[in-house]
Amino acid sequence: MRRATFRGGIHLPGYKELTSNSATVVLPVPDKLYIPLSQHIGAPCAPFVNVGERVKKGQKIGVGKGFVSAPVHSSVSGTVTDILIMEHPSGSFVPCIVVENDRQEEWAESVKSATDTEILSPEELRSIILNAGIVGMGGATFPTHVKYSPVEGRQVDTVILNGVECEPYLTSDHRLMLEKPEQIIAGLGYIMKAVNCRKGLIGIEDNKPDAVEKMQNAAKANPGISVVVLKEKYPQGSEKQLIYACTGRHVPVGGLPIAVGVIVNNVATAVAITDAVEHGIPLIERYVTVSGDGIVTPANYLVRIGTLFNDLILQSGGFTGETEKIIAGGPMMGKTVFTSHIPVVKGTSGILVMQKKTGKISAEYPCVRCAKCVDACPAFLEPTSLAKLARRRLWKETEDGDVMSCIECGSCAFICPSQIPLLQHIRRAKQAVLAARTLTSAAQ
Amino acid sequence: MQSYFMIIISAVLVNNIVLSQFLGICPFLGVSKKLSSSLGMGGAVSFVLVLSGAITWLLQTYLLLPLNIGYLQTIAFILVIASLVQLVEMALKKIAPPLYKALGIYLPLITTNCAVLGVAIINIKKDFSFAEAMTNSLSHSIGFTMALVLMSGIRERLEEADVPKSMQGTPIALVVAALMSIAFLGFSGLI
Amino acid sequence: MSLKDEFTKGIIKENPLFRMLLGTCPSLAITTSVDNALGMGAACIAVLLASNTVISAMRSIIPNSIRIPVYIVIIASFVTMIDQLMHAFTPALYTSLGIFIPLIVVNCIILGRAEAFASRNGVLASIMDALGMGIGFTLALVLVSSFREVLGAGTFLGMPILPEGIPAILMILPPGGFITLGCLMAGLNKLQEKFTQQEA
Amino acid sequence: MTPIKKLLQVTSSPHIHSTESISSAMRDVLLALVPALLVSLYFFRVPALLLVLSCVSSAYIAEYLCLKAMGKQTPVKEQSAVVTGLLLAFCLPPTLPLWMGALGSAFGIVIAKHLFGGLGYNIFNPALIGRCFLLASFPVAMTHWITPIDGVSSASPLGMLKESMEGSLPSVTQLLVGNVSGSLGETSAVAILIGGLYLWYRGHIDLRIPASFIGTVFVLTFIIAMVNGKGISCPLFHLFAGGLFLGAFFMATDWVTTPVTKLGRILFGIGCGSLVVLIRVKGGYPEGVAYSILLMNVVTPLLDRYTKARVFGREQRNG
Amino acid sequence: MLVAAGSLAAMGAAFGVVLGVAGRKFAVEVDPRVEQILALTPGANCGACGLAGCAAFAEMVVAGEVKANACIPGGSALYEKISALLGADQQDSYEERKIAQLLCQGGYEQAKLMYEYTGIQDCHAALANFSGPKVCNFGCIRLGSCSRVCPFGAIQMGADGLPIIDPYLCTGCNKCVEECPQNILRLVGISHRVTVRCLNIDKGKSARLACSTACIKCKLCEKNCPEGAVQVLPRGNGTVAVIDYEKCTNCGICAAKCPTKAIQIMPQLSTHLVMETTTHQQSGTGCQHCSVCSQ
Repeated sequence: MRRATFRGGIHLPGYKELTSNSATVVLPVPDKLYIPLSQHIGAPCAPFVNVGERVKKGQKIGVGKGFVSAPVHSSVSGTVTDILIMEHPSGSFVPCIVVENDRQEEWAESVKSATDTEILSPEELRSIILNAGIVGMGGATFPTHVKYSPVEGRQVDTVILNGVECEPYLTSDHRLMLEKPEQIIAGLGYIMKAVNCRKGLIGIEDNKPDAVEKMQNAAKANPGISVVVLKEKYPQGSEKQLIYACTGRHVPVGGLPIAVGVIVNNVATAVAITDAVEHGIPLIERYVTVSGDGIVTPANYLVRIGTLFNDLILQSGGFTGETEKIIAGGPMMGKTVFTSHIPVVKGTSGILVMQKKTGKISAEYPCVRCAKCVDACPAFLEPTSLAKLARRRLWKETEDGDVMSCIECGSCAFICPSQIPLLQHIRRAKQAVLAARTLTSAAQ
Repeated sequence: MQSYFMIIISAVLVNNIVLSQFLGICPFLGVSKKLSSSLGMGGAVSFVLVLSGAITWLLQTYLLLPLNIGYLQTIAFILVIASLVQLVEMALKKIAPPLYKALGIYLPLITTNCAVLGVAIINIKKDFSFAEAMTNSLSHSIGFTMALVLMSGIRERLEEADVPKSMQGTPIALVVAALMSIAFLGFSGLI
Repeated sequence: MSLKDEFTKGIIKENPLFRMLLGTCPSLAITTSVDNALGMGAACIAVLLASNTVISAMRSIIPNSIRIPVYIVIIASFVTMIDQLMHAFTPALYTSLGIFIPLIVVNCIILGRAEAFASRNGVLASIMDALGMGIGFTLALVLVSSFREVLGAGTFLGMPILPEGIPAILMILPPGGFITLGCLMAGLNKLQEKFTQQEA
Repeated sequence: MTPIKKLLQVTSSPHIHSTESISSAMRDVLLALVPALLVSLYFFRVPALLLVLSCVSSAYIAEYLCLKAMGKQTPVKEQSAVVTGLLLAFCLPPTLPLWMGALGSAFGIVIAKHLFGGLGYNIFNPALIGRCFLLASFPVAMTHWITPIDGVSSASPLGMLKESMEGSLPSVTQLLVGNVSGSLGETSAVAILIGGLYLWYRGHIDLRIPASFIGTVFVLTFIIAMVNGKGISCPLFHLFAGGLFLGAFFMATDWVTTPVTKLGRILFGIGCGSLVVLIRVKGGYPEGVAYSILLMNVVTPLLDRYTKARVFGREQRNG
Repeated sequence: MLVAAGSLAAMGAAFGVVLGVAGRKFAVEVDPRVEQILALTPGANCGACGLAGCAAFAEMVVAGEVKANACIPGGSALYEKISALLGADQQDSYEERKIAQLLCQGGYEQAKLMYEYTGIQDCHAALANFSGPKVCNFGCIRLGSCSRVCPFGAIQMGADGLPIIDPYLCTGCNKCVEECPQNILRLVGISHRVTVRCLNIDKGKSARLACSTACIKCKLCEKNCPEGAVQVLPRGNGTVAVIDYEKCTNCGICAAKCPTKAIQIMPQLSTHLVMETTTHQQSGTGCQHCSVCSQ
């Protein structure tokens, strides 16, 4: 069978066997949890509790301002001891609520199981999702209820669940698909109901045959849902590339998937939705892969939001060798952090620890125009030209070269034989173009 | 027919006005930094070149030769070209202001462009008929524009190159011209 | 500025070919042999001298608005005379320089000096300027042509220097002209860089 | 547990990199040239070996001196100059005086590469510039061909075609093996094809250029043969004689001097092919591969400019 | 001979007539001042003014859409001539020459780091990760974006990683100030020699932990200043020492008292050189890459 895929892209070494075959470990809940008030794209939440107050597990402790936001819940019962500014995996400093765990695991009153999920209307489903603080768990952390809000003149006809997990090392979604297939299918059913659509697809790369089989079996429960087996290629899990592979549709430049009648969610998000709809449990825990060559025993964990990276790393036997980098997320798109004293957030799919390897970093050569980046770019850009323009600070020209269409997958920088940090140059150009746009809109 | 074809091939490729006859080097080096300006210059030169080619041919055939004053060729031709350039400039300003804006600043540079006078003289030297002279002028201007446009494409790419300091600017442009000219040697023998 | 300075500036400091990039067309086209270069240089000096003198002398009576056409006519007349003279007395040179003799008319050096110098200065200064510029141009032509003739034909002023089979014919073909001029300019840039560094 | 001793590194993603580098790619190119080299050493013996050594060492020395003069790092691992020297040697007649080979090599490296800033910045293929420089400078020495193994003076196959010596043309099989007179590395189409396919397999070249290049030559010569009433052997002869395969697989695919866009590469190949046929059939030279590639090098910046791919999701119809 | 002279004269006359007629026929109404200004311009069509050639410049100046000093090669001489022609009031108020100053002294030895940055050398790019590699969030990123935008080569990166600004080369063009993402480059008049070279508004303790030469809000400067020119004032969410240049007399007491040397007094600039560079600055020369020189 010809596997569906997109054009461009690269083949990456997987390193997935480190963690893909062992069952997920439930991490012991630590004594203190640091719950950041900003775990989504959009305006940060305001604290809903005061220092010294007692909170219950699943209680709302931060509420968002504006439509594009998601509330934050306490992941344990205990006492709020502090609200402080802390490092955040996104590479910024964010206020965090510190909750001291009283180990009572006492649920908040709002958490109760639903009696009949069949009678829920799309509006009710959306409000449940909003109140459960669910955001895109693949890493983008876009508030999920916003995606489901009807857009004038756009009918969603397909919901795609993203079970691709094309980043090397990461296996949390893979384990989730193996361990909770029924919840994923149920969650997809609720999403389809929330957006009034009959067709659900689950995209999985062909390097996870066990997950494909599990999901195909589970999908028999709902006739509208089918599994799409995709070719193993990076960045297959990128939203626009996934939509193209599954449906053949092109999401227009600057447009959202809804423009072509599609909604994409991560499989982990589907599980969170099932928990919220069926049991009233908000998003307070997630699967996290801890891996990399700098860690003693890589593994997958079920972790409460607000647990420190350090607790996870200790559980995995700690560091080995000389630690060079700690990455929140995968090696292609994840962000490096400078300390392990940093909390797991809703979008943390993995924690990678990289060892220092001698003589690994070779010098940067001039571009030899091999065009491997051009061939690899899934957005059909010319990374080499954009980087050259960015180096000469010709921001306007980079904008004309569609720099804003870059999805920052990193394929260009991975493949470049001259070791040019193409993506970073492109990011810098995007930064400058955005700044210029803000300036012009402010002037108007 | 064959001879017209030969004139075109000869003027555009084999004896390219810039790369092998060394006419019009100044604008070739000066106005080839950007593609847009090289197109403008190419257009302006082509226009003047064809027009002056026609007028000088007529002048030579019907005035200078009958009056037996062929030796006044240089003076007469340069007069024609100078006036023509000025005339074109004025006319464009009035009739087609946008075109004037695009080509205007290049027009004054054309008076002393040896390509224009050079082609006018070549037309006479080769004893071309009027139609042949026109073909020749047009082909030369195409060859000029082509060389200019190719050069500007290369120079825009050289902008990002790490050219040694003393080579920057005109020297590297001359080297590019040399290498282009080597490549164009491949056409020799076509006619 | 003294007359001596007017004379010397054209030779190195404001050399028309290397420093001001004027007259590139003939200096690429006719520098295949030193003979040609000397001939061309002499012709240019003569025209430049004559036109500078006349224009400088007439500068007060030429109306400003039509000065360029007038200059061109004056220059063209002198070029025609030189053309006729060379045709008569140096027929070999005349053939090898060919179309580039009438094209002296549009040599930027001559009109450039007329416009930039002779129209604003006295006759004597203009003569010195013309001599300086002309000699500067001639020296530049000789320099370029020496490289090309020796490397390309193996001769200097027609005298064989290199044995047969050694000289690279390419140097007297068009690409050789471009390369020689480009490299000479780069070399002079480099020299000047060093010179200014030493001064500083 | 090993504690974190030093400050952690913070960088922009991606955090992993492919193992490929410029030197490994250059090694692959050298490896791909080995079959053709062996064939030529077998056919042309010691003179070929000496010429190859002279070109390669001259290129390497020129590269070293240029980098030194410009204050850049010396190319400890960099074989790009060696590739240039080897490619140049491949398109020279085996009897060429050694000093000429060295001169052409140095000319290519200095004028066509380092004056432009060195690796990655050159506009023209240095090896081809070296060859055309030699051809224009020393036309006699550059067109003196010998037969393989016994080394008797003889015209090259394309030269015979040009001079209408059609009776003495070698067979297509001879051309494939390389048992004909010609430039030392160009004669064996099969050996070059093996190297070219290896490069393709390693992902270093895009088959668009060789395919459109060779395809265009075949189609055009086929049409000409049909019009002139000649058989299929004429287009095949044009494919395998001369430097077409070497040019198409190793020089027209040179990263630096060819377009980066996919459409640009196809147009580049078509342009090269058309120019080759034009020069071979109508021009003054029997062979036009080198000139055609150089001429298309001139057009490359414009090709890149006007053949940009349409960005994903821009004005595409859904269906 | 006669034929020659006659025909030449005839030709000349003919072209003269044609041009004359054409001149009348194609006459376009132009403000005579445009022609006059055009005649004054260098005529290099270099585009340094940002317009398409000198003719466009002349038109825009007459239309008042562009200032006469936009012509870089023309310089102050042209500016004066145009001003005289248009009768515009020339600015005669004396403006003190300003040069860029770096308000941070956190070099490699002084400022502590959170992490080691690797990647492209651009301050904006480094800032995207936890507001830069330094513990102090208000200091110099030390990746030299300012030095790369300086059109006059006045900014060199020093051994301690901080940019060094050559006061004689700096023309006060503001390019580096606009570029700096941390806003720690400011244009300061050359007579103001005392500067607080720290913008850290955090509390004294955390500021000191971040950098050994930070403003720690000890207020010694405030207490010792005889003129009351230095004060620790609220800025953003915190406080930092600020000098009121209206009152400051360059006595240097605050600089001497400052325990972390966050306040610095600059040496007096050589007047001769300042004079020279001031005119250089006013005439706006310095390479603008207009290519006039190469033409």
